[in-house]
Amino acid sequence: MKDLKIIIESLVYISETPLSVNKLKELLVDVPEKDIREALAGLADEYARRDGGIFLAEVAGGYQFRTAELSAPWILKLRGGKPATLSQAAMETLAVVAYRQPVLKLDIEQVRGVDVSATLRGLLEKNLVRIVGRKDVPGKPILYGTTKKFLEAFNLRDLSELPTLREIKELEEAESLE
Amino acid sequence: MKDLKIIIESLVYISETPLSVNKLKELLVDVPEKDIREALAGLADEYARRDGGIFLAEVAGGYQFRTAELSAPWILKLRGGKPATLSQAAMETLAVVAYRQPVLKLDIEQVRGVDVSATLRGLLEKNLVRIVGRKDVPGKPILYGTTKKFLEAFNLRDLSELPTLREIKELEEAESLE
Amino acid sequence: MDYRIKLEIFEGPLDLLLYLIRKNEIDIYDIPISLITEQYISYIDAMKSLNLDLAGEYLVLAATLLHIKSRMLLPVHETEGGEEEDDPRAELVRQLLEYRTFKEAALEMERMKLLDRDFFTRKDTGDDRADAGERPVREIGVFELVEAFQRVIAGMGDMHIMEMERNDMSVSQRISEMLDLLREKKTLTFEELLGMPRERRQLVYTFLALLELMKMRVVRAFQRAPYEAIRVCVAAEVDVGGDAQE
Repeated sequence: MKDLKIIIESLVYISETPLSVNKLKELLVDVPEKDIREALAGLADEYARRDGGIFLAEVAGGYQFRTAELSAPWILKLRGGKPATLSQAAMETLAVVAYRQPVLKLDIEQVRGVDVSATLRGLLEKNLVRIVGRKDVPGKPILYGTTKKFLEAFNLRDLSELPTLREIKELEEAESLE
Repeated sequence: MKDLKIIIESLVYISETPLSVNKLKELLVDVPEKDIREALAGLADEYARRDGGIFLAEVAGGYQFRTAELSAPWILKLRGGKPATLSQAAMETLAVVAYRQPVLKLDIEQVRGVDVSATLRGLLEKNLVRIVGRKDVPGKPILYGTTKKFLEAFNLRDLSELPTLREIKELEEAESLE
Repeated sequence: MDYRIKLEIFEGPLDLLLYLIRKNEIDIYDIPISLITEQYISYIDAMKSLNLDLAGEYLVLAATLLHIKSRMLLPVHETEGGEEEDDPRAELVRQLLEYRTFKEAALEMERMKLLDRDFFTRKDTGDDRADAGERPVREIGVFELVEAFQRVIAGMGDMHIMEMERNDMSVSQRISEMLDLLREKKTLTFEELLGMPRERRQLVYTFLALLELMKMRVVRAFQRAPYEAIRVCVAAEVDVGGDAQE
């Protein structure tokens, strides 16, 4: 069914956030999931081989068009803004949240050795980090985790795509020996 | 120059309004207009021959991607099924209800300093706020509180998971230190 | 001047310590504490002399280093099992390794493709521009709700804020739960209501919530005869209206 691929391409294009297979199933009532997945994979492949100005990427549990990397400087010029950057402090805090989630502010501070209130607030405001709940200990402290926007921003399909670090493995091994 | 076509495609894709040749000339300083026009025509032609879910169209003095006509009904469905949206006013009213429930309309108005009839009605319609009872004072004014859907929408297990003001203040105070 | 430039790049005391270890080409598992302590403290002194704001955390680590140094000077005792005592540096090493891991993770993430720096996505600017600036409910985080509440109370006096702080969330929560339950069961005994919470604190909240609801006359408590169970129900004249919204 050629139309299916066309409709899915239009829908992914128009959607502001990554469009999930589930959402597409909901919209395209009688279409089997297998056909939807095939159409998406086919489109992603087509754009990859074409190697043009836009690509279809699988991120944050859905599909989304993204621009080619080489166009970045011109897009920034068009938008008249500075590239999004995170300070090293913010990046370190985000790394601890991403790898250790759900995590307490106290835990992040123990790892980084500094107060992280301000950086944590900045990450909450950027919607890269969110409050995921409370830990069931006295005082019920807030637990933090990453958002869908975090996956979208770092081009990740899911958290398992975060780079595995040698040191993390070493730590885990050392801890299991204790 | 293959990159030119890629850059132009990315720019047209990302632009919020139809992108004019003049604007492109301004961005791509040393590129001759002829090359820009050729790249645009080439891209438009490519998408037309491809006959997929998106097309590059010349509209309103510029170029813009458009979705295929046959996708229109599904796009409407996607947009129509958008989750309810909340304005800043609605958000603030909702916040007061969440933290002060059960609360009178009068109390919310005292805190926010404006008439909240319309926003409150909107929140009731969206099933984020509900009537929990009436206060037994002359006039029996209605008391409002949040709903189960409110908890769902904000991903809370129960109301005790709402962060307290003190906790947020803690994140704020350190800001001045960095 | 040399100090100022370098000091600005440190993300905290652990970062400074890692820098010193790297600079001296020291094995992180076998840190010469005297040397490192000396260098660390001279950096701190430099920071102070430059009138840089020195976070308390730097001083805490200085104290830790001095403590480790003094413990290192004590003779090593053998425990009864013949095992050597823990190396006084062990905890610091663990902390440093952990910090280094995440510092490297941060660098790794910095190298990843990043939205609005390396790639961009389009915003839906279709026909429904009326929605611009508003967000779907499902994507709003709790934090935004708190921010909205802060905005609202920003102009209020301290007294009002205090009053709001006292409006304990757990009591509000119990009120909400209790009303749900009463709507469902129509009537409950006092004991049934109080019996639900599992812990003491919850019992207090339940009681406070009940008092609050009675004070507002949203619920009524009644007793058919002396010594009979006290029953609680949603006040009769209340037009519940909740059903329409559910």
